[in-house]
Amino acid sequence: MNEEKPKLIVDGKRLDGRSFDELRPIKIEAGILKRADGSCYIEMGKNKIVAAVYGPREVHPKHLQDPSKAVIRYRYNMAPFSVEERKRPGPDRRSIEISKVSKEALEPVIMKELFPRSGIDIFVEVLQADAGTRTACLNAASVALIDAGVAMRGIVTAVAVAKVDGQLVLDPMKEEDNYGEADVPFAFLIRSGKIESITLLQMDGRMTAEELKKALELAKKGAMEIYAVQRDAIMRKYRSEEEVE
Amino acid sequence: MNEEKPKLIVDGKRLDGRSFDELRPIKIEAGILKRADGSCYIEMGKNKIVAAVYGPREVHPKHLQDPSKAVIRYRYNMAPFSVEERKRPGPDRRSIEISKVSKEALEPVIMKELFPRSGIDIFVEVLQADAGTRTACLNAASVALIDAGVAMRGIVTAVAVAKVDGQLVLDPMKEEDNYGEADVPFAFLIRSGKIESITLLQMDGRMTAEELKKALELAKKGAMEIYAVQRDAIMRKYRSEEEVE
Amino acid sequence: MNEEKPKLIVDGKRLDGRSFDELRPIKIEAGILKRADGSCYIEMGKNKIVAAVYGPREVHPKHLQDPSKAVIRYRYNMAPFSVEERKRPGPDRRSIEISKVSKEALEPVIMKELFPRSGIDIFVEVLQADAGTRTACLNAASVALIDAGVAMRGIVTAVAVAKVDGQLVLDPMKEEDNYGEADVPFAFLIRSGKIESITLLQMDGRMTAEELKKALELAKKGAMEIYAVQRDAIMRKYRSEEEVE
Amino acid sequence: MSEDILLDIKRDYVLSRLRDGERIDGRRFDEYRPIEIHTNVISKAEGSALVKIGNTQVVVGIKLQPGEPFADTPDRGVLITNAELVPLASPTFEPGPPDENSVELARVVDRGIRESEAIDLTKLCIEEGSKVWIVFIDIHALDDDGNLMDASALAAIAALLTTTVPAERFGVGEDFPLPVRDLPVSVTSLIVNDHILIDPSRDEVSVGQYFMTITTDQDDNIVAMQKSGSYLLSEEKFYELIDVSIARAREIRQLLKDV
Amino acid sequence: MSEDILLDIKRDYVLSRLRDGERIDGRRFDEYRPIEIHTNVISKAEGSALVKIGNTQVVVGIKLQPGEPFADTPDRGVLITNAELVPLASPTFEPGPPDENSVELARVVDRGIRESEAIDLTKLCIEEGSKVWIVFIDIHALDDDGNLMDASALAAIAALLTTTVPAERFGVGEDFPLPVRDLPVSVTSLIVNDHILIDPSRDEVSVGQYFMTITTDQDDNIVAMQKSGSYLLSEEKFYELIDVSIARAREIRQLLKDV
Amino acid sequence: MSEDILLDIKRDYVLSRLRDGERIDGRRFDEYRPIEIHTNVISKAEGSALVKIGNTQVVVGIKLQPGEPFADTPDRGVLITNAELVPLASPTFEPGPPDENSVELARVVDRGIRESEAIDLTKLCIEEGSKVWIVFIDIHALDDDGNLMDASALAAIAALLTTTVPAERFGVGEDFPLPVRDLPVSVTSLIVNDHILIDPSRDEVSVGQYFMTITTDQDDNIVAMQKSGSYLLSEEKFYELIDVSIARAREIRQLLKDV
Repeated sequence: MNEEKPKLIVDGKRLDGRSFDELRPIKIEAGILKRADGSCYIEMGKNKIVAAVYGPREVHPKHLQDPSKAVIRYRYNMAPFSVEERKRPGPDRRSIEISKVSKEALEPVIMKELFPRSGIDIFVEVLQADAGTRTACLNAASVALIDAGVAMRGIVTAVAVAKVDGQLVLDPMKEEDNYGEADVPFAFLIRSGKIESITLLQMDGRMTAEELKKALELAKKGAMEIYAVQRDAIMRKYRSEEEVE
Repeated sequence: MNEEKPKLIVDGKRLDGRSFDELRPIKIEAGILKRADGSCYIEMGKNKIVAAVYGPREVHPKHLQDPSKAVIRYRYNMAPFSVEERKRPGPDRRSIEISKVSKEALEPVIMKELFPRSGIDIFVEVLQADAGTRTACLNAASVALIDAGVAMRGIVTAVAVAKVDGQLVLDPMKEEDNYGEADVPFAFLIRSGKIESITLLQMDGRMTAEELKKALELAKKGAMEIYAVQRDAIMRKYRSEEEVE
Repeated sequence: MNEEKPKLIVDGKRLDGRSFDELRPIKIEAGILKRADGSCYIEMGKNKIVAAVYGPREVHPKHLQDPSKAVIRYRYNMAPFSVEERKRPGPDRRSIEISKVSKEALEPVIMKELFPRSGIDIFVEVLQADAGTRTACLNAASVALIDAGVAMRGIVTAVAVAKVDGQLVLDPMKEEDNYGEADVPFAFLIRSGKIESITLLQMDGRMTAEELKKALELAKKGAMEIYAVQRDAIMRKYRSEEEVE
Repeated sequence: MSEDILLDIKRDYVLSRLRDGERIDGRRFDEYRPIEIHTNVISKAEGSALVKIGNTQVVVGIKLQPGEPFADTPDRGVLITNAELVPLASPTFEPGPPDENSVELARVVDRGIRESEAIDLTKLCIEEGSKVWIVFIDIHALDDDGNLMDASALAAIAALLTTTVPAERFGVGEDFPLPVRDLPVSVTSLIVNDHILIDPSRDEVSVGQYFMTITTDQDDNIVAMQKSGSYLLSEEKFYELIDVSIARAREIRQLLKDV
Repeated sequence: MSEDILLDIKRDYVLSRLRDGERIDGRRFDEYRPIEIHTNVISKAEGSALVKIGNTQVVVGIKLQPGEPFADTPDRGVLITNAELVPLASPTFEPGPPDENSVELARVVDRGIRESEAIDLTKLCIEEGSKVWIVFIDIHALDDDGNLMDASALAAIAALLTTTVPAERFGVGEDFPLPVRDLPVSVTSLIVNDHILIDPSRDEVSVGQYFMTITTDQDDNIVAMQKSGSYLLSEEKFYELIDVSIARAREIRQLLKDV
Repeated sequence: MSEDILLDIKRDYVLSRLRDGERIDGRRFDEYRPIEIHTNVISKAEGSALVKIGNTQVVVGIKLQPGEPFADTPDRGVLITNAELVPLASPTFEPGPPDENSVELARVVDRGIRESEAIDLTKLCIEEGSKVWIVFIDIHALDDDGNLMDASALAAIAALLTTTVPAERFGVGEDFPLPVRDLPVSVTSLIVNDHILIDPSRDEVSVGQYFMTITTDQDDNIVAMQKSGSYLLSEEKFYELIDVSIARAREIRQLLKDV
C-alpha cells in the first residue's frame, strides 16, 4: 500500500541474499530461565524472543478454573524497545489478537484433560522484532512447553510465507513484510516427524487460490526445517540435564 | 447559553410545525430481538433506540446477589455514530448519570422481591440521537420489561417538557433542547390507565415554580398519549404470539 | 538541577527566618472526623493534611484476608487543588510509591497479629502541599491510629532533613526542597519517649556518608519535638472525651 | 452482618420517631443542621471553601488555567466540575475512578452553577477561539454524615465567590476577581412515608435513599432538580418540595452574603 | 448449571443430525440463512447499514472527520474499525472495554476492507502531511444468533457504499461519495467432524468455536483469512474452504450490487 | 498451600544457616553473586544491556525521541524510567498496569541516574523551550531470582553508556554518543536479625522483604536510598549499610569501566 516501495527481488535473490525458499538464520535454546517451569530463547532473523511456561499450577480466582481440564493463557508482549519507534507498554489490539490466535494454535495440542482445575500459562516477550514475531513466538512457546514437561500431542512449528514482487517467499523479513503484496502466517502440528494439520492460519494481502495452495507447500517445507532446530534444542537441553545427574 | 440562538417559535408554531403540546411521531415495536428475553425498538422523532432485557437470571459474581430481591442493572449507551460528532465508545459521565436515574425510575415499579438472588439487566442502545434520548429509552425499556414477562406494578412512561422562547413545549427536539431556556424530563408510573406518581425527574435551565407546575401538567398529557402507543405495541406482540400458537 | 536557583541561606538564616535546626510551625488535632474510627488534622508549615483510620474491620473480597493478622492499607492522595498546577485526580506513580513506603513505615509498629482476618485502612488526604507531605502525613496517620484505638508498639514520627547551600537543615519547606542539593525523609519508632529505630528512610540528592550521619542526628532532634506535639494532641482528645463522659 | 442489623435498628428508630412526628435529632422537618462556611482555607487554590452541615464536611477548591474553548462557544470560559468521594470520608466509599454517586454529585452541583449562569463565562475569554479560562471546581468530601450534596453545592459557590483569576501567573494580564453574578443554592430533602425531611442526616438515610434536590437562583427560579433514588414521588409532594426548597434556599443565601 | 446441560443437549442434537448428513435448521451445508441489507438507516452517520443474517442483526455506522495522517502515508486517509459487542446483543457479552473477541472481529473486518483496497484512501487526502479524512467504521452488534463476523463485514461494506464524505460540514470543499472500488465479502464456516457448515447459527456453535473466515475480493482473490478457535484443520478442508468461500462470496456480492 | 509450606521450610533453613554464620549458597555476607554485563544486545534500541546477577536476568533498552521539555527546565532533556515486571520473570508477577513494586523499582533506578546527574541533560536540548530529547529507560525483567533492583540499576547505566542519540533519524543533526558523566551503582541488602546480606537471592528473601538500597556515585557520595519493606532498622545497621554499600559499589563500578 505504500508508495516508495523498493524492489524486493533483484537478480532472482531477496534483499538479504536468500533464495525464495530459504529461512532466515535460526537459533533456539531451551531452559534459559530459572524461575519458569519451562523456557526458550529464539533468534529468527533479527527477532529475539524469550518464552516461558508456568504450570500446570493453581488458577486464581477459583471461578476461572475448569473442573474437566487445564485453562491455557497465552500472552504475547512486545518490549518497548523492541521496535524502531518506542512502543507504549501494555497490550494493544494487535497483541490481543495475536495472543488469541496463538493460544488457539497451541490449545488443541496440549493434553489439557490431564490437568483438571489447573492453569498453564505461556508468556512470550519480544525483545527485538523484525517480521514474523507471532510465528517465531509460537516456535519458542512450543519448546518451552516441552521444557516444562507439559504433555503434548506433538510439537507446533510456525512460519510465514509472503508474496513479494509477485513471487512467493518463505519466512519474510521486515522489508518484505512492509512492502509485500501478502503475508500468510502458518502453524502446524508435527507428530512423529510429519506435518499432521494446521493450527494457526491467518492472511492479509491478496493472493489467488492457486497461490495460497503453493504458499502452504512452501510453509510446510520451512516448518520441517524449523522443526529440526526445535528438536535439536530440546535434545541438547535433555542431554545437559543428563550430564548434570 | 449559546449566542447564535435561532427563533424557535414562529407564528405560534414550532420549527417542525408542531403545536406546543404535540408529541413528535412515535413508533414502538416489541420483541424485535431473538437473544434477549424481552426487547423493544422505538422511534421518537429522529431518535432510534433498541432496548433489551435479560433476566431474571443468575448474578455473577455471587457477592453481588441480594438474598431478598432481584438486582437491577440499567445501561444507557450511545453508538459512536448516533450523534453528529463521533462519540468515543464506552461510558462517559453523562451516560453514567442517565443510567443511574433511569434505573431508579424503573426499580420501584419492578416487583424485585419476587426474584431473590437474581439479576434483571436492562440494556438500551441509542442508535440515533435527537433530543430526549433518556425519556425515549425509558419508554422502550418499559415495553421490553413487559415483553420479558417481568412482573411490574404498572408501566413507566417518560417525556420531557422544555421552555423555548418563553413558551412551554412538549417533547422538545434537538434545536429546542440546544437553544431552549430549560429542559425537564419526567417519567411516570401509570397503573390501570392512570398516572400515579413520578419516577424520574430532573431539570436544568430556568423556570419559575408556576411554570414547573404547568410543565408537569403538559408532561402528563404527553405521557398518556405515549402510553397508548406502548400499550398498542404490547398488544400487537401478544396477538402475534397467539397467532403463532 | 534547576538553573535559576535562589540563595536559600542569607545571613545564617533560612528564607523564612528559621535557624537550621528549627521546625516549621506545627499544629495537630485528633478526632476531627465523625465517620472515621480515628482521625487527625495536621498543619506543618503550609501543609494541610487530614488522616483517617477505618478498622479493624472486615476485608472484602475474602481472599485478601490474612488468617494470622490484619491487612494494612495506606492511601496517600493529593487533592487536585493542593498544588500550584491542578493535579489530575487519582493515583500517580509518585503517590503509589509514597503509599507503599508509608505503609511499610507503620506496619511493623501496628500489632497486626491481634486482628486476624481484619483490615486496617489508613487514608491520608493532602489538602494543601508545601514540602514534606509524606512525613507530615505519617505524623497525622500515627495520631489517627491511636485515636482509632489500634494497638501500637509505639508512635511513628517523621521529619525530613535537606541539604541546601551546603548546609543541613531540618524540615525543609518548598523552596529548600526544590532548589536544595538533597532531601532525606525519615520516620522513627518512638517508644517510652525514646527513638528506637528507623521505619522510613529514603533519599535523593547528593550527600557524603558523614553528612548522612549528621542528617540522622538532626532528624532525631526534630522528631522528638514533633512527638511532643503528637502526644499533646492525643492527650487533648483523651481529656475532651473524659469531660464528655 | 452486624452492620445490617445496626442499619435495621436505626431504620426502625427513625420510622418510629417519624410516626410521632419527630426527627431523631429533634429538628423540625424543614430545619437544617448548623451550617458553617469557611472560605480561603487553601491558599494554593484560586478560591476555596470548607463547608460543614452538622458533622458533614466538604472542601471545594477552585483552580483556573488557560485552555481551549469548546468549538461552539469560542468566546466563553469552560467550567469543569469534579467530585472525589475519597474513602477517608465514609466507610462506604472506595478508592478508584468516580462511581455513579460521585458523577451524579458533580453533575448536579455543576448544573446549579451553570444554569443559574452564576459565573459570567463571557468574561473568561483570553483569545477568542483559541484560549479561554478553564475553571475547575474540585469537590473533596471529608466527612459524610449525610447531605454531601447541599454541602458541596454551598462550598462550590462560596469558593467561587472568593476566587481570583490568576492572570499574572500565566502572563495574560492582571489578576481579577472571578465574575460571579448569581447565588445558586441546593436544597436536598429525604422523602419518607408522607414526610419531607430537609437536610437528611446519615442516620435518617437508613430508611432509604429517597432524595430530591432542588436548586434555585437569587430570583427564586428553579435552575436544577434531581430526583435521586428508587422511589415513587407524588405530585403533591413535588409541589411541597418546590415551595420548601425555595424558602430554605433564601435563608442559606443570606449566609453566602457574608462570605 | 442448567445452562451447561442445555448446551450439552444442543450439542448432541447438532451432532446426531450431522451424522445423518443434516443441519438442524434443514439448510444445506453450504447455504446461508436469509440475508437482508438495509442501508441509510442512521441519518446522523455519513453512511450506515443494518444487516440481518437469519436472526443475527448488526448495524454499522460510518463517521468521517479530518485528522492527521500516519507519518509513513502522508497523503492517504486513515481507516479505523471498531466493534462493540454490547451486552444487549447476547447474554454472554459483558459491558466494558473490547475483549479479545470484539478486537478480533474488528480486525478481521478491517483487514477485508483494507487489503482489498476497497476504499481509495488516496482520494481522502485534504492537505498532504497534515490533514486527511479519518474513516471510522463502527460495528454495533444488536442480536448475536451466530456468525456476527459475516454480518459485520457485509454491513461494513454496505455502509461504506452509501457513505458521503461530509466536506462541507468541515469547510473543506464539497461533499462527495466515498470512493469505494471493491466489494470484499467474508464467508465464515464452522468445521465440525468432517463437515464444513457455512454461516453457522448459534445453536450449531454449541459444538465448539471452530471457525474459518475467508474474505475475497470481486476478482476472487483471497484478501484475508482467519482461523479462529482451538482446533486442528486438515489441508484438505483448507482447500475445500477456499473453494466454497469464493463461491458463496460471489453470490453475496450480488446482493451488494443492489445497494 | 504446599507453596506456603515450602516457603516455611526455606525460611527455617535460611535462618538456621544464618545462626551458624553462613548464607545458604556459601557466599560471604557482603558478597555478590557472579555478575555479567552484556551490552548492545538489542540493535533496535539506541542502547541496551542484559545484566545477570546469579540467575537473575534483566534487559534494559534505551529509546530516544524528540519531545517537549518541562516548563521549568526548557533547555534540558527529559528522563523517563519505566519497569515492566512481566509475568514471564516470576510466578508472582501478574499481567496488568505497573503495581507498587514495579513503580518503586523504576523510581529508585530513576533517582540513581537523575540525582547523580549521570546524563548531562543540558546537552539534550534541540530547541530551547519546544524540543528536547526524551530518554526512555525501559527495564524489562526476564528472571527474578532475587535483587532485581541492583540488576536493573546496573543494566540501566550500562545501557546508557552504550547509547547513541539518533539525531539523524529525526533530522536534527548528526548522531552523537549520549553524554554520560557519572556511574551510579545501587547496592541492595537484606536485613535479617542482626545480619546484612548483600545481594539477597530469592531463597534468602523467604525470611521477609527487608531491603535497603543505597546508590552511590563515582565520588562515593550517596545519591539515593530506599528502605523497602515493613521492618525496623536500627541506627547502627544504617551506618554499617552506608559503609558496605560504598565499598561494594566501588567494585561493581570497575565492571562498568570495561563496558
